[in-house]
Amino acid sequence: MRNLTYAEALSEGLVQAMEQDPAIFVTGIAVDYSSGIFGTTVEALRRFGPSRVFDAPAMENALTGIAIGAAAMGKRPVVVHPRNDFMFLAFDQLINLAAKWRYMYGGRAGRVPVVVRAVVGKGWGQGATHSQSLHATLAHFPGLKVVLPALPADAKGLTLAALQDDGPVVILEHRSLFGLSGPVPEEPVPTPLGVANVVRAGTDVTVVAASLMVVEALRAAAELEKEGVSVEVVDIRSVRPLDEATILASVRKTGRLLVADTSWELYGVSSEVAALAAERAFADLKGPVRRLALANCPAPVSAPLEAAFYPKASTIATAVLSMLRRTAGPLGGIDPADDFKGPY
Amino acid sequence: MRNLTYAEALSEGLVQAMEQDPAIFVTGIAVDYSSGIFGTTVEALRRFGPSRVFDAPAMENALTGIAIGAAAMGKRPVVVHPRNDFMFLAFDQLINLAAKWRYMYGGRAGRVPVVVRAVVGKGWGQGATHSQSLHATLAHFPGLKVVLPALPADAKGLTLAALQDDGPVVILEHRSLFGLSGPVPEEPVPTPLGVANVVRAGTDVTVVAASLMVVEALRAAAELEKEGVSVEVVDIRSVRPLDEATILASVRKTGRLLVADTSWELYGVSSEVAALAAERAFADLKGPVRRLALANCPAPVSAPLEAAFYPKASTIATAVLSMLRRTAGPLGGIDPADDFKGPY
Amino acid sequence: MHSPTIETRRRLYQSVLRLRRTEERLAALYRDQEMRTPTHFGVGQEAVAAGVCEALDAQDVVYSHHRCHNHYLARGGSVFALAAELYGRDEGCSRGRGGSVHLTGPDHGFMISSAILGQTIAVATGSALAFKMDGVPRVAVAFFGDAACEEGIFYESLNYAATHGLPVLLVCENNLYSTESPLQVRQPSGTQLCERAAAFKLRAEQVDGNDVFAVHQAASRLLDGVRQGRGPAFLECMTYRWLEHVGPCFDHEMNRSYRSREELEAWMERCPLRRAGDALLAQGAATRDELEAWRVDVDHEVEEAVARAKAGSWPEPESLFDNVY
Amino acid sequence: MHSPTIETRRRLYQSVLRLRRTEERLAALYRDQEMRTPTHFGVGQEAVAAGVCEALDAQDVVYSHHRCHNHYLARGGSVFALAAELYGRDEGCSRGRGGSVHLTGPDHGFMISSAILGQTIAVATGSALAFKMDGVPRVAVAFFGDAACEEGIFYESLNYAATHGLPVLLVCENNLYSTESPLQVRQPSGTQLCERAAAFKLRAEQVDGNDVFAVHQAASRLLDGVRQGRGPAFLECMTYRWLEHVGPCFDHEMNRSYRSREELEAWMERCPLRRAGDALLAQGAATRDELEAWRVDVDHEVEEAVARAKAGSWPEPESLFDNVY
Ligand SMILES: Cc1ncc(C[n+]2csc(CCOP(=O)(O)OP(=O)(O)O)c2C)c(N)n1
Ligand SMILES: Cc1ncc(C[n+]2csc(CCOP(=O)(O)OP(=O)(O)O)c2C)c(N)n1
Ligand SMILES: [Mg+2]
Ligand SMILES: [Mg+2]
Repeated sequence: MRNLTYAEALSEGLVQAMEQDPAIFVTGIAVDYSSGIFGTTVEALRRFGPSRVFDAPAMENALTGIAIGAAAMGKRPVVVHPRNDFMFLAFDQLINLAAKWRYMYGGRAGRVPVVVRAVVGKGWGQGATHSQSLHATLAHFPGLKVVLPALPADAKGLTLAALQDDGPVVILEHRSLFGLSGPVPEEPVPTPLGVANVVRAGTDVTVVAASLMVVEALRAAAELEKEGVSVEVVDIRSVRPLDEATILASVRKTGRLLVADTSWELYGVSSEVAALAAERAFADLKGPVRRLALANCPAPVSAPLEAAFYPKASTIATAVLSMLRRTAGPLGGIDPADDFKGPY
Repeated sequence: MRNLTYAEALSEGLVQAMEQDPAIFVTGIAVDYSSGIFGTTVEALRRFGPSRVFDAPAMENALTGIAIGAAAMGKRPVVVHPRNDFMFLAFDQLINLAAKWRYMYGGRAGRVPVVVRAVVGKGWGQGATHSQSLHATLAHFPGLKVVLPALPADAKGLTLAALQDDGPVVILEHRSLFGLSGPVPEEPVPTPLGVANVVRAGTDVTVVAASLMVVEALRAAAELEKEGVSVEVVDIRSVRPLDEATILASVRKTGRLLVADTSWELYGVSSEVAALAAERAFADLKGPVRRLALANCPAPVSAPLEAAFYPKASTIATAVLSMLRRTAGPLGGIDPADDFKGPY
Repeated sequence: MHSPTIETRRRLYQSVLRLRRTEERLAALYRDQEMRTPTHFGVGQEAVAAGVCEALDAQDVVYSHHRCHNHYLARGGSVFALAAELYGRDEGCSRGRGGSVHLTGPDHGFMISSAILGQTIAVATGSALAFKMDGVPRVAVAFFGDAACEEGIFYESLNYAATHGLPVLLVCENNLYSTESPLQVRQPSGTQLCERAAAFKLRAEQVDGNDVFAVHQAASRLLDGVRQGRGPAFLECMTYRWLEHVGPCFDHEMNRSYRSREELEAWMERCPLRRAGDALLAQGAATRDELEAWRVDVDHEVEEAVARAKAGSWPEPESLFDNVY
Repeated sequence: MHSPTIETRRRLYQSVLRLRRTEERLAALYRDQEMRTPTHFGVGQEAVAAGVCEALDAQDVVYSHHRCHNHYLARGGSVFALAAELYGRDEGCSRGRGGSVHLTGPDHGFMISSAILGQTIAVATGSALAFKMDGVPRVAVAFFGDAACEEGIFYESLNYAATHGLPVLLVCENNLYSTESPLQVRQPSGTQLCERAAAFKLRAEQVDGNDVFAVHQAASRLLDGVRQGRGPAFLECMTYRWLEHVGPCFDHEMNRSYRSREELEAWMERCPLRRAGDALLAQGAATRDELEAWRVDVDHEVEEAVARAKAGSWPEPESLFDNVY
């Protein structure tokens, strides 16, 4: 299978979906720029033109409502936010209307298949308002589906699945992953929504990770293998619906669970997955579950503070070793150098 | 100590705080009506007049920003939402600005002591957009404090504490509790923010409950006592900061944990508290933790569906018994009749 | 132009009549506390819904807000499905999942109503976007109140609709109050909502919202422009709500003093039903006997519908999880 | 009225000069990739900040948006604290916690800037509410771009400010673009933002935003009204951003084609610095030597400040949790 970057995979998924379904259109700030959302909408614009890929003013709430209204008439709008932090402004339409639409009208008003693509920022001084990840916040509410592709294949596959789904789906794409390469099938193969993925098999510890933390977990697992520790890495992929079965199967197998998330701990993914294990796989747990998440403060800007703020591969590896009551040697070497140069 | 209703206690807390601090003012839709937010702003209006208690247009986002701007100039605004569901529209100001203000400006821009009071609805066909409780959603984000008074004394005490705190605080008041009576000190005694409360001591099972579920848990505990089961009920009171110490002490004592929340399970309070126990009190747990929350769907309207949607005292009691591997007799009798007649 | 035929005028009257009699009957039944759903009755404001909806075509779509019964009914909704929804029955238009504020009836061009102020203004704009993209001659209409014009989403939608020249008609029912708040505490003095809409380059008109013929004529005129591709339009209908904001009572029954009984009575003098009837009689377009016969017919429809609704079935608890995703 | 003194005119020029030289120097240094914070430079738009801030009193407060350096500096902010913030140093005005878009300087009447469009329009309105409640003669000012006028919060704030007659001046820097989107894809053709503001009953003026004297005069005039209790005002300043939306380069360096080099050059012909300088010279209010001496002074200030900023200290990792609640 050929390799694509995450960005190329997002683009290919979008283009193939648009080929299959003429009802799909793409809008949002900057979707028709030459830079096209880090390149992910450029090909769609080239292929399908400005009638299907077009810019929008800065009006997050109404734009989401507009997408809902178009969806109610048979369209499949894709609304893109260059940063998901702007979506707070659209929460009312998304949570109070799109998520509830099918249910609240007793199934009689049809469905509103709006897809929201939103980019999660990280680092390079983006600061507190441009680097949050709203996945748990959104996924608290029934009616939405919320997915986070980590690997290029899922960047494409989840895009395809979202654009075939009949309900509202939010795709949170991590900015730090856009350059990541990996195998991606050429055919339009959707990644089913609501299904986690065991991306690395192991026997000693289960690490359930979301988004960028999957890549960090894989890096940690590779290093830990050298130490004789076998780590199973589960890419959560979908935070609503949550694939409880895959997670529980892994936890029951290894008996140890670490959850690594790209957002905060309180009321986040790391707590949810930990609670799931404690409720449904309790008898198989060999020790306490562990949660790894952002430091409990808004995102700072200055580089040394950012370094302290974000968990990474070495943090995961250290935590895994401590769960096994082993002390860690110096692990910082496994963290890649931060050579990000923008555009942020 | 004399008894007050929850509504009276909210009112008294507000009035006493306003007496102490002339910088406090109250605004929001309907605060100056004769019905005054279920009676809770009537006395404040009578005492302090329309210069300190005044209506607002329907403009949730800007109004929150306006409160922030007034707070930055030394005021202590109280913004009231007749339903907290309307707050989605204000999330940007609340989460992207108020919560981050002190941190993001390095402590150099002072603080913005905005207090948001918002009512949580339940039942009587209020439906999916008027009966959510956004506490976990808000509490995911560092910088906010989020509290949920359950007992009248805390309705007053948390109001006082919020109005003495220097940062933004959200108080979520449960509509079903407004008529509840209980002892309330006459003096202005604040309930410290971030401190849970063991409202009933017990030895067999810990029930950590939020808001209305505290009352349901107490009812369940009273019934279970007759069955020889000793339930400790912890009123969580504050969901950010979360009082981990009190919760953990109780779990370590009883070895069993049930968490009962007024919102959904996924990424909610029930998962957070369960995760806390599984991470930090694992060795003391005698069995799996249990979570009780709303059914995993938007709130329906029709009465029999509402009945199936909401957990209540009998649900808690049944769950506790099953955690102890005991079968439950008919417990429905402990649930109070629903005689709500409005105003909703 | 648009001088309505006698047939149209008779239909307009009949529509107002049907709305009035239905809402009055529902309000009476609501007092029994068997309809457990917060309800905003539209008594007194019928001419807006009746006048605008008569000017629509079958393929047009209507969106509404919390005070939605009139729009639902004027757009052809059945009294039975509405009443069943209020009674929480499975036969309700939203199967007892939505309640009074969340109605739907796509089969007759009523998409949805919603309880969050301003929400459906954007949604209607989005449906209009779909129509424009498809090049179909359909129009989307949003009904909303004066308070929705305080929400930012209204202006975001105006700006978008005008920028893209979308076929949407935005109808504001200005009844002077938001719950118990009069206009002057919510808008600068001298405010003309039409001036605001015009500043966004919409064609904008204000009309007597208690005159069903005037509403119909203004709506038809604006809709002509919308259909001709001249972009969105705004229609402000000045009217008045007779009952309390939410619930079936008169404010004076509840001892509320935010507005005076005199003010109410002055507006009741301008009753849209009586005015439409008087006009028909004066023009010889209908006889007193006809008006009376129509009333009897409507009452019959309503009585039969509410009885059937009340006898409807409760949703099964097992159906709680239907239609979540 | 408000014919500014020679002293004022000289100060206005000096302010524009200081903003220009600082931003140009920061933009040059930014290319070293040592300032790790997304930065929106204000080169070309200096006259707005300089003109408005000169018309303010010490006790007035200013709010800004993402493109905030000019406002921060014009309001008396130090180049050192700004540069240190860009370098992520503990000496930064926000202690390296905010970055380029989150500046603060309450000591000199610059409250905050924020990166979310429209946010501070409401916040400034709220500060004005506090002033009105306290009966103090202070004014709040918000600077924002043309795209913020697409966000609903702008209109919510206008409506509120006018309803309550608040002492707030809303200054829109209309630079014709939102990122790479020109006005015509975002606003209906023929749009006049002043028309919109006027429909909300604000006094509204449009001014040449590249003419610092004109900006100062218009701002002074509107501020007079604000201080006299005549309520809020809106000032639209037509201007142009020279550099790319975010970052230190010219668009043509990056091969972007959303706007033409000719358009840029036409606007550079209208350079606010050169125009102000030419005016001073023409009026005999300054000599060429003075202009040059001022430039040397400013460059000296800037050079010293950036060197000191770069040599500042990194925040301690242990201070990560400072100031959370
Ligand atoms: C976003 C939001 N804020 C507040 C409310 C509460 N609310 C419900 S109806 C209403 C008054 C609406 O007035 P208007 O829009 O004029 O319609 P009317 O009731 O007069 O028909 C208010 C404030 C709401 N439903 N949604
Ligand atoms: C709510 C929100 N939506 C989108 C953005 C992304 N964004 C940042 S700057 C910008 C353009 C703003 O244009 P304008 O307001 O005209 O200011 P200018 O950059 O031209 O000075 C956009 C769209 C944002 N920061 N906030
Ligand atoms: Mg109204
Ligand atoms: Mg601009």
